[in-house]
Formats: sequence, C-alpha cells, structure tokens
Amino acid sequence: MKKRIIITVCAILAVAVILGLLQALVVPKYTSNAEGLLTGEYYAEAEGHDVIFVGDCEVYESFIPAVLWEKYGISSYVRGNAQQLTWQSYYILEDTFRYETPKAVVFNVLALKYGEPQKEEYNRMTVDGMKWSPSKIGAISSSMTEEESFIDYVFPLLRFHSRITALEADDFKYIFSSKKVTHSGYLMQKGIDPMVGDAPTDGREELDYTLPETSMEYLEKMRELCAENGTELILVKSPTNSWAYWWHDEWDEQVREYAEEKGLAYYNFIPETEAIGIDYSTDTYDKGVHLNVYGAEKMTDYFGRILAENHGLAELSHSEETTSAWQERLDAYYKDRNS
Amino acid sequence: MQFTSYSFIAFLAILFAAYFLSPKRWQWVTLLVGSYVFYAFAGLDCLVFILFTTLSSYVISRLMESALKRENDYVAANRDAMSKEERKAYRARAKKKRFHILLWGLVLNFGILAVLKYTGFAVYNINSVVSLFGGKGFSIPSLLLPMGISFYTFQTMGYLIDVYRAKVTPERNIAKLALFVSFFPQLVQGPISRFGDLGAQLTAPHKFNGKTFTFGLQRILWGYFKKLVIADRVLTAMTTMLDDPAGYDGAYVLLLIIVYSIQIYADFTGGIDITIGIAEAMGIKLTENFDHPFSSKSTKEYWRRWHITMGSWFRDYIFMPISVTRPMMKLNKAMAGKFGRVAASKTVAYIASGVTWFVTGLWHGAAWNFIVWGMLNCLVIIVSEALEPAYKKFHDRFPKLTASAVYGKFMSVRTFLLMGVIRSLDCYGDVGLTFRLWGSMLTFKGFGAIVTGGIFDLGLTAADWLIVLCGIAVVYFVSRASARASVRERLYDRPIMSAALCGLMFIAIIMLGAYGFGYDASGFIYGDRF
Amino acid sequence: MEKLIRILTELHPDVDFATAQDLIDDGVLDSLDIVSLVSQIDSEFDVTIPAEEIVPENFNSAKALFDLITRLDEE
Amino acid sequence: MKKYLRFICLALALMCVVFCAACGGDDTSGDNEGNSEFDTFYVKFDNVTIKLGDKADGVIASLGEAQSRTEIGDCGGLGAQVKYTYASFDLYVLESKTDGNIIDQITFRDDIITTPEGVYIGMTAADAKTKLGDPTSSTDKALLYTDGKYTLKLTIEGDAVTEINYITN
Repeated sequence: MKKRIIITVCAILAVAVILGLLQALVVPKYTSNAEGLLTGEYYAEAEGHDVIFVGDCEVYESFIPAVLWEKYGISSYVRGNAQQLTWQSYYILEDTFRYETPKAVVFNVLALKYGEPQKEEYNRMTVDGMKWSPSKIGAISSSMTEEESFIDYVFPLLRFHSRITALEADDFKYIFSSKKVTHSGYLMQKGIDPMVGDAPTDGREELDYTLPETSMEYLEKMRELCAENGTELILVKSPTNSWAYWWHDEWDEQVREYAEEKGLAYYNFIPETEAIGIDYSTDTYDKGVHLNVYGAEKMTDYFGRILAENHGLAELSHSEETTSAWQERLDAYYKDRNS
Repeated sequence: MQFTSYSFIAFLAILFAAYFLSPKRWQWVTLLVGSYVFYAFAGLDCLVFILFTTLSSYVISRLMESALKRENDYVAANRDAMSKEERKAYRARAKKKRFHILLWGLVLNFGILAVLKYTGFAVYNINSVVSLFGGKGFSIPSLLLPMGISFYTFQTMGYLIDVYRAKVTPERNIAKLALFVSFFPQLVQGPISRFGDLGAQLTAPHKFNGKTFTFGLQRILWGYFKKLVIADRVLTAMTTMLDDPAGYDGAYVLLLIIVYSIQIYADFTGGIDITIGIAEAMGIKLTENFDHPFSSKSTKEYWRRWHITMGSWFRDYIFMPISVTRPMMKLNKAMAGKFGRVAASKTVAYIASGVTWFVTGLWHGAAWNFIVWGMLNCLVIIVSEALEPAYKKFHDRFPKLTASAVYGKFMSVRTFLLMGVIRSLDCYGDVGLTFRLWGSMLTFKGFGAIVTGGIFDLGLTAADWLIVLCGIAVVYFVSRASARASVRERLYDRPIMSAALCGLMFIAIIMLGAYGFGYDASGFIYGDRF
Repeated sequence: MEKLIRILTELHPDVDFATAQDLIDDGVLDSLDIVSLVSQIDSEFDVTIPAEEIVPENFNSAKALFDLITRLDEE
Repeated sequence: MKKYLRFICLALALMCVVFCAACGGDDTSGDNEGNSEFDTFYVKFDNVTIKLGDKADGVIASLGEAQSRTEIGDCGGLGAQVKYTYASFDLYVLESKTDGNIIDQITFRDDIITTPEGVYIGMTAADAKTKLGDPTSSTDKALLYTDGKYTLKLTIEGDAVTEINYITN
C-alpha cells in the first residue's frame, strides 16, 4: 500500500513539472507585439527612481527616462501598458511602492474615459507581467470581464493551452527568458509615418461626456496613495492628433476641476504642441496618434524643464551605482536610437 | 453549475473531503447538503419544485404503506371467515384505493413537469391551430425550467410506483428520501436509478477505500477526456453546419450525422462516466447507462445498450402497465377471434410500444422533432419485428454469410447510421427541414468539396480534426479492451503504468481540451434540455 | 401446461421451451414477446398478470410462468 | 368517470399554482433599460442598410467609393478603428482579428440622409420626438434612444437637431 502512495505522489509531481514546462511553452511570448512584456521588465531595475510614470500607450510613447536623466538628472521609469485602465494604474502604483518611494508620480489621464474592462487580451498583457502580490490580486479582480475566471490568471496554462497547436519558433526560444524591449519602460518607435490630410478638428461623438465614476474613484485612490507616501501626483495629457483618441474639452474640464480641487498639477500638452516643437509630419509613427522617438525627445525635454522648475526635481543627488547604472542605460538608448 | 466549470471541480473536491471526514453516521447528511448546495447554484427558485416533489412523494408513499398494512391486517384477521372470492374481491377493492392514492402523487408531480416543460409547446400548437382560422394566438409564457426536473421527477415516480407494487419498503426518514431524489451527480442527465438499487447505498456509511476512490477518479478523468477533448471540440464544426442547414446540405448532412453521433456519444457517455465516477469514488454503485451501444446489430439491441436506465424505466412503468390494462385486454380478446391469437397479441404489443415511444420522444424535449424521433424509432423496431420471419429465411439460405464477422460489422454500421439519421432530428429541430435534408443527403452533393478541404472551413483546423481522430481511436481501443475485462482492474495491478496513463490522460485533457476562455462553456446536450 | 408450451412455441418455434431455463436473461423473450404472451394468457387462461408480476424470475422458464398463472388463479 | 373528475380539477388547480410560481420565479423576457419602444438602430442610404453591430465588409462594398478612409491602430496591435467618410455621413468600423470588422458608429454629416423614421439634421426637436416617441433619457443638449446595447443620440441646440449619431454603448 505504501508503494502505491509513493508512486501516486511521484506521478503527481511529474505531471506538475510537465504542466509547468508546457505552461512556459504555450504562454504568449509577445515577440510580435512588445506591449505584452512592458510590466515584467520593471522588476529588473526596481529601485532608485525619482519619478514613476503610469498610464496607457500615450505614456510609454511620449516620455523617455534616458533623456530625462541626461538633460535634468532625474531618474525615472515608465510603468505603462497598452490600454492600462485607471484601476490597473492604481494597482501597479501600489505594487511600485512595495519596492521604492519616488518623489513624484506622473499619470496620463486619457484612460479615465474607460469605465469598464475593454478587452481580455489587454487585461492579460497588463496584469500577467506583475509579480504575485496583493496588488496583482487587486488588479485581476478589478479588471476581469465576465468570461474570465481568476484561476486562468493563477494558471495561465488553462487560458493559453489551445496555443499548443499554434506554436512558433519564439515560443521555444523565449521559454524561460523574455526579450528586453524597452528603455526603462519607454518603447522606442523610430518609424516616421506622417499624418495625412488636414488635421482633424474633432473626435468621435461620445455617448456621454461625464468621466465614469469607477475611473475617478481609482484616480482619487491613487492620489491618497501618493499622499500617504509623501509623493506628488502630477496629471498629464500627452499630445496626440487623431479623431480616434480625441481628448474632448468636456473631459479636459472635468480633470482640470478635479486637479484644482485637490491641489494637483495638471498639464494638457495638446494645446502646447507648437511650443514643444512637435511637427506631425516627422514626429509620429502612426499618422499622428502617438509620437515617435524624435517627438518623444522633444516632449521629454519640455516636460523635464517643468519637473525641474515647478516640482523641485532639480540638482538631485544620486548614489554612485544609480549614476553608473544610468550611464549604461544611456549608452544602450543611443545605441538603439542611432542604429 | 456545468460539469466542465472550474467551480464544479472545486465543489467536488470539497464534497469528497467533507464526505470522508464526516462521521459515518452523518455521511449521508453531508451528501444531502452537498446535493442541495449544488442544486441551489442552478437557482434558488428551482428548490421549491424539488422540495415539493420530495414532500409529496414522502406523504403519498407513507399513505400507501399504511393502506397496505391495513389491508394485510384485515385479511389476516379474517382469513378463515372469508371465502376465496370474497378475499379476492376485498384485495381488488383495497388495491384500487391504493391506486387512487398513487394517482394523486403521479398527477401532482407529472402535472408540474407538464406545466413547466410543455405549456409553451402546447400554447405554440394551439396558436398554430388558432391562426389557421385567422385567430390571434396567445403569448407564449416564458417558464422557469428547474434543473434536472425530468430526471428527478421520473426517478421519484418510479419510487412511488415501486412502493405501490410493494416491491420496495418506503423510506421513513424524509431527509433520506430527499437525498434519493436530489443526489446531485445524476440530476443533470441521469442515470435514472431505482430506489431498490440506490436508496440503501446512499445512506449507508462508506469508509474511504483507496481502490474504489482511485477507480472513481479514473472514471471521472475518462469522462472529462471524452467530453472536453472530443465532444466539445467537434461541437464547433457541428454548430457551423447547423447555423446554415441550407448551405451545408447534400454530403454535409451525412458528415453532420456522423459528427453528431460521435459528439453525442462522447458528450453523453462522458457525462455519465463523470456521474458514475463521482458516485463510485464515494463507494456508491450507480446503474450503468451504456453498454458499447455502437456494437449493436439491430435497433432493438441498440435500445438495450443506449441510455439503458431510461429504456428500462419506460419499459417497467409505461410499456408493461399499458399492455395489461383492461381496454388492451378487451381489444386483444376482440381481435383474437377474428385475426387469431398471435396477430392480436402482436397488435397489443405494437400499440403499447407506440404509446411508450411517443412519451419517450416527448420526454426528450417539448418539440415535434422529438416526438417524430420517438415514433421513427418505434416504427423501425416494429418493422424489423414484423420482418423477423423474412430475416430468418434469409439467414437460413445464406448461413455462411450471415454468420461471418463481415456481416456482423455490416449490421453494426447499418444500425449506427440508421440511429444517426433518426437522431439528426434532434439537432435540425424542424421536422420538415430534416426530411428535406435527408433527401438532399442522398444526392451526395458537395462530397467533392468536403474531401478537398471543405472540411477545414467548418471552424476546425487540421490539428483539431487530428486531435478528435486520435481521441476516437483511444476511446475505441479502450472500449474494446473493457469489453474483455475491466481496464481499471488490470491497471490496478500495475500501479506505475496506471499512474503514468492517468498522468498522461490528465495532461491530454488540460492541453487538448476544448474549455476555458474562447470556448463557450457548453453544457451537456442533455443537460440543456433538463 | 401443454397449452402454455403451445403458445410459447407459436411465438418462437425454434426454442425448446420445455427445458429452457433463462428465456429472459438470454434475451430469447423480449418485451414485445412478453406483452403478447401476457395478453394471450389473459385470453386463454382468463388470468390477468399485473405489471408488478412481470419480472424476469416469473418468465425465465415455462414452468415458472405456469406456477405464476396457478398462483394468481388461487389467490 | 365521476371519481376521476376530482383528479382533473385538482390537476387544473395545480397547473395554475405552478404557472404563477414559475412565471414569477424568473422573468426571462429581459426588458431593456429604456421604456421607449424604439428599437431601430440602422440607417437606409442608397437602399443599403447600415446596421450597428453588423459585419462591415458587405456594407462598405455596396456603398461604393468612400471620400476618405483613415485607419487608427489600437495600441497593442489588437485591432483598429477605421473611419470611412461618405458624402452624407461618416461610418466608423472596429476591425479586429478575433471578431472581424463590425459597424460601430454612424455620424450624419448633412440633412440628405435621414433616420428610418424620417429625422434629419435641422429638424426641430419637437418634430423629432413626434416621429421617434419619447426618448429613453434626455439632457438640455441631447435626446438619447437606447436599448442598452446601441443608442441613437440627437444633439440639440436651441430647439433644432444639430447632430445625429448612432453609437454602440
């Protein structure tokens, strides 16, 4: 009888190991769309940042930590994701505070317009990369659409098992490691795809211009979290010029009111596009929706001056290994930029 | 709560633990609580109906029991004072009184089932008749259909009839009866158990036994393999063909018939394997519901191997009683004079089986296609019964041929296809449409299209079809092996091989199963129609 | 008893009912045969076999069937 | 027959009881949020029916050459929003690998195109209400007719309808 128990236990262990291997094999490697790898890359350099950026694709395409360090000596990291919803920003911020306490947090306000989860794929790309913590559990339970179930996050194999019949070479190549795709969270886009025709004068008609309660509620929770940690929360709206992601005046008005009421700084960079020097014939890689690296450098330079002058982030002192770490990151950034 | 949902797996694990940890005397209580928790997941308002059925059956069974006791005491007390005829008359009168009590139970419970399941169907038919004369029909009410009502109602009525026939002593403890009515695994799709077989087992204590528990888990695993790897995967191709019957006619109908036969076999026997496995893990033996149905050589044999418990229920509680009722006997006597004894008795049998098949069809679902399905099955059985002498002559003329294995295989394939054709009434839904499609099937239109790749744009890739084919091969191999001797018994003697195979099976289910996000949690075919 | 055997052989001429012991279990007699048998017994022996008595034990052999008929007659 | 009479009326009584219990138990008719019986979320133009939620490919083919087509990719490369500009209206389509191309929004650009009920830009709000019935909800600047999934939004300035949009919620 004892022999039988031993065999059963060994069999269970063997099955567990095999399933673990299969899980590593079938989980998407996101080599074709790098947005799935952004969250996970933070943990490799999760200390010594003065500023943390959170938000959706506008934030990781508009601000370059390397340039912020080079020009203003500000150490920063961009924890952005494709369509990162406001509650996901909150939980990622909560997760960040478990590693370090930045002096300032910058939140891109476009995501406030989404009141409920949009697509399961976005949830997975944002949340799967997080290390397991109460923050990850919070992120999952607040983002799940109805068809999703919590166990699919605990065991991604249950969600991605059907990819076994659609494996690619990268699934084997990156089975245990993952490709590095960002420069401290900035996803470099070197392409130039100018905006065609005359600039749009208005975005799509929206059903209702009041910002959803859920996103405002989590914005408030972010503000409280920053206040608790003595961190300044700064709201920004990155420049964009497309009818699809149009920042309607009603939204701008509501965020301005909220910022004044809570004493937060709020910068809407759309009207200041000329002042920043952004030219949509050279500084965008997708016809005006997002900035490419050249546009982002102008944007970061402009925003860096604001941070230094208005938010006391000038002449910051850093430890020896932070400075040397940034030296390497700068070299890597320029190597990638000019290649 | 579908069998294929994660929450059911968690529920099962908790129930097993609670069942074996609770003290022997209270084990059946844990089972009862578990069954009602399972049932509550299907909707609290359904509880009302299952409680009503339990309560009414309890009261009626006790009334019949006391009536029978009074009858026996009376006869015993005056045994000598009464002559044989008097005694016979008294027994007949007492039996009629007991029958009345039984009738209350049947009317009450079948009444609920009829109202909930068939009102819509009845109103629909009334509407179509009324609209013939230009009237405006009634609005069809949307009625709540409690989970498993068809199964637990039939099982409980079987119990009541057994009590009436004094074949079973009624259960005194209403909670124990409640467990028999609501034993959760068989709620979704049977098997329909008899109180004589299951009643005592449910309330008897069961010590944890490694062997039966492993056997139970293995059977559950086997059920999930058939359900998730084969049935649910093939379902995608079926729904594509069913969504556009006009587009997929001709040879596609034949393809659908074969695919549906595979799908319903894997889905139904898989579900029953899970049900029987769960019971077996807890030391409870449920009646087998299938016995290699696709090896049957005739329709009659098929219906002794497919959904056995339903067939035996209808035979014992509808077919037999009908054939011994007075009108039937009078009809038999009347016809015996004119057409001879054998012909008369045969007609009685045919009428009785016609009625039984009508009720079977209706029980499967509240729609004409199910009734036509039932009647067609009946027709095939009666025709093959009537042609019996012709078959015998054919067998005598070619003894070598008919005894050969090839002819045996031919008969199995013939029965498989015949049953598949009739069964396709289930999925096409509309009787007229189905007959037209059967007609177009004979033209074999589009056969070329299927073979040259048409089969791959039904929603299943080549890999999917390969997985399904391997699944079928495994099922075929295992069922052939189990025909000789119990596979699990032989595996039990080789623990390493058994553990390896179970591990492999588990991995196959996790990797190749059609479940989770992207696959809609498709309930069991029978589960959908309660 | 001979009358009963005669009825049985009419249904299935190729079976020797005198000696056969498990007509039901071997599937010699199926539900259709049983029903025709019951109705013939009713017309020939004027004994109605109630549904609860239609169980394999009573129909497995001609002798068992005959005992059932006599028992029902006296009761 | 008499003694069976009792059973029949009992059965009838039972049926009514069960009938109400069952009906009350689960109201599956699922009425929509608004009370307006308005439920037509499509537009007919050059006898082409453009319905929200439908597949876009056929409609775009039969509408003929669009004045312009701009495509904005979703970040994360999962799909794209495409805007087809026609003479009288803009057509917004959501393209995704998994769900195909779905018609998402229709925005009127002139008063030639009308809703099936005959409402066009420039009409007075009062006339629009007579044609469409009471709106599901309304603000000082807009009338909304919704079935929970789709919405017809009439933007009102003064008392004239200045914009007409069919939007997917």
